[in-house]
Amino acid sequence: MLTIIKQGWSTFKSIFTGMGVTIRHFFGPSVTLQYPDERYELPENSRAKLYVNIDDCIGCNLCARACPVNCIDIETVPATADVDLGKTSTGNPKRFWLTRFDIDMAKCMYCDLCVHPCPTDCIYMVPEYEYSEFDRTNLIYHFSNLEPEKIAEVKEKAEIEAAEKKKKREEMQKAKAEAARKKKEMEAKKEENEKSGDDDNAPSKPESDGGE
Amino acid sequence: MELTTILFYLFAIVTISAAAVMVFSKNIVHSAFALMFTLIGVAALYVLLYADFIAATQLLVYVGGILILILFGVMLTTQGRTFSFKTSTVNLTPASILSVAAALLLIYAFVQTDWKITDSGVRDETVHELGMMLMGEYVLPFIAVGVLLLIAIIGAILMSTRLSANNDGEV
Amino acid sequence: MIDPGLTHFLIVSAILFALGLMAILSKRNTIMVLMGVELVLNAANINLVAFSRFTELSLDGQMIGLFIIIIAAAEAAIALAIVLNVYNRFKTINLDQISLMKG
Amino acid sequence: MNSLFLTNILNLPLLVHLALPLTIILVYALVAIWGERKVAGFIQDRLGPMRVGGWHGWAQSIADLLKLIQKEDIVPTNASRFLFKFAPFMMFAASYAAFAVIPFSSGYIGSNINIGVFYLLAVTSVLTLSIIMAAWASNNKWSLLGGMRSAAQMVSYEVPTIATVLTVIVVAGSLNLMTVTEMQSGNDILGFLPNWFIFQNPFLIVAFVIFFISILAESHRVPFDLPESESELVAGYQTEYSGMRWAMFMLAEYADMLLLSLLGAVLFFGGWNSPFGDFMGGPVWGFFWFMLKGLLLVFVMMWIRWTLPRYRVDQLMHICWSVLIPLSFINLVLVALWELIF
Repeated sequence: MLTIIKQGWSTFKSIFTGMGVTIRHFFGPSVTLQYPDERYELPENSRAKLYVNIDDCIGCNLCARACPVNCIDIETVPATADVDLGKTSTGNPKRFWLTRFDIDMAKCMYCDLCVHPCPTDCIYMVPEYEYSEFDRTNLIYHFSNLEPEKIAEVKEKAEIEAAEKKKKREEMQKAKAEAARKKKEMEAKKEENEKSGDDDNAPSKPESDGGE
Repeated sequence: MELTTILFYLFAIVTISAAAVMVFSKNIVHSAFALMFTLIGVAALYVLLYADFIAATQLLVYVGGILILILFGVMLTTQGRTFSFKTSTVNLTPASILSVAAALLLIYAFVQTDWKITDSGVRDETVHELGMMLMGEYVLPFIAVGVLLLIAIIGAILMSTRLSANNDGEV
Repeated sequence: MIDPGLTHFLIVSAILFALGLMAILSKRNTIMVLMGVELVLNAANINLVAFSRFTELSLDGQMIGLFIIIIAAAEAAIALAIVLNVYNRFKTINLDQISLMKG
Repeated sequence: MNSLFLTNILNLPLLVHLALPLTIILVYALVAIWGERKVAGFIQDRLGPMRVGGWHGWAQSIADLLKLIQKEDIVPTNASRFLFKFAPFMMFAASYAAFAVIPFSSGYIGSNINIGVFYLLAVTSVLTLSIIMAAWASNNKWSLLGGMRSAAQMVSYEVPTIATVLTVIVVAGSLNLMTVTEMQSGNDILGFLPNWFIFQNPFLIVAFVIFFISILAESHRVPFDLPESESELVAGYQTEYSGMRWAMFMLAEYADMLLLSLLGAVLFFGGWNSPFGDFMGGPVWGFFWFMLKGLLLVFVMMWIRWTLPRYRVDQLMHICWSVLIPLSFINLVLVALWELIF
């Protein structure tokens, strides 16, 4: 009998305790936000959407290599000698045209690994979380700010320059090969001379490489 | 024509047609629900007879009690997982002959008899009078019925517990 | 339509009684038979209450009706307990198949 | 005031009597569904619906209703069509019919019959059958299980409900709810407390607690909402219902909740009597007080819903048969003794 009363008492006590808790919350303030009207401000260093400050990018490809899911896709074209792309805000010289800098946020896993290798601190995460799309392809963000004509022009120029360079290099190589051959011949001669004993020609200094 | 007349015919038709559905339905659950309409119709007829307490008792005991028991019985005793709980009919011809004969005989008797009608008219306060009668004139049947109910409850519980105890046993 | 008198109620009860009898006689399922019994009891009850309204029987008729309802409840409880036992024993409640004495 | 059911029906301006409780139920249901979501929100430190209709989303239930009306009325292929379609209406009809004997104010009661409470309890017992009907007709095992649970639960909890109602009837000496309410007028207890039954007799407080637990179970509220326990039975007997028929079920459930709360208000809290004696009395204020008491009980039901977890089926039956029923009968005897002595 006593235990029954005790049990009943504890039952009621626990029920009223619980109801006390709920009524306190009933009159307490709400902790939720009315989302579309109010928005939660993410802290500055939160990992959310990736952003690239394309003016600072030097096209070093380090972020793309760091990405574990390969969501960064970079294509660079070397700038021709006649253009100066200037310097980044951190003082690094820019040497490449960034013809493509795409980040697929559908693949991104917010690991932050791409942020740290960047030498110019131009890729970082911004506290923005509302970028859902109906089409998956819309989640690929294009950061390159070059127009298609410009890209084509740049590419063409680069190609021409590359071709020139290649030609130059070939020529140079040819020259080099020639020089080497001459040297060899000379050495062979010299040896012969030495053997014969009357040749005192100093060995000619090999021509330095002609590349810039 | 008075509203009571319309109500009487309405509920008489509901009662009888639901009873017919109950008897002739192939599906036993449909029969049970048809029985529910019959019982509600009978309760309405009681109201028309100025027996409001009986009507409420009818609803409470029959509809809220017995019918649910019957439905539980149906659900518990039907084998297989089929949705349609079929019942078969046997002896259709002799049964219908007998019941039609009984109905005709009863109706004939009821119509032919010269009833001594003393219309008591609108009756107030059946509850009070019924209570007085239960505690006065009818106190012995009242106690007997109480004891009967107690025995029925104990019996039903005993039988059902033995049922569950013997579920995997020899019976 | 005539105003309902005693005979009208009696006729309704007679038809109900016949239908209940029909269910009792023609159905094999025990629960259907039980429902037929309930119908018959209701038919009797309508008679009693109608008599209490229209004849000198007065409230005694309702009293007996009340007792009938109570007893019907007891009967239904016991009958269904029996039916459940029968089902447990025979795995069927078909009245033709639960006879042990093959006659 | 005519005391007979039948003559009462025949004398009244029928349409008014039909429309008045229906309006009350419909307005209440809209408010209560919105209110339930608000209560849920506040208790969980949220705000609940906020968008439809301006201030705190007050038009949310109306929007929901409009949505439900537009929905397709789906009947499962193998369902028992007539019973499936009929069950929600029968359920609503049963709880609506019971409102006939509720005295909304000193000036209005649907039908002032002598067997008031008894009629109410009898009519609400039809609810159980309509739930079984819906459950079986859906031809779905979750529905059937939910319906069977519900039937067992309602039949069981009807016993303590009736026993506690009986204790009040023993004190009041009348089944007529109007008379019961009239007996509770005045402020005599200890000089200031109103003459409500809950203050008149210490054992009636116990009776009220039992009554409240039982009506929680009878109207399928948490912690006794096993018939529709979502995690086990999808939605119980409502699983196959959609659109307007489902709305009818919701309406019937909310109406049932209000009905039982109002019954509790009549039996224990003085019905339409003002708590301040004659101050703010009269029929209109009576309606206000009555609905206030009923809605407070409904609020407590919602409050409990967001506090307690659901019971298991066997615990539910254990609470009913081995705690509430013996307790309510012992309490009945004690109340009767108290009345005899004092």
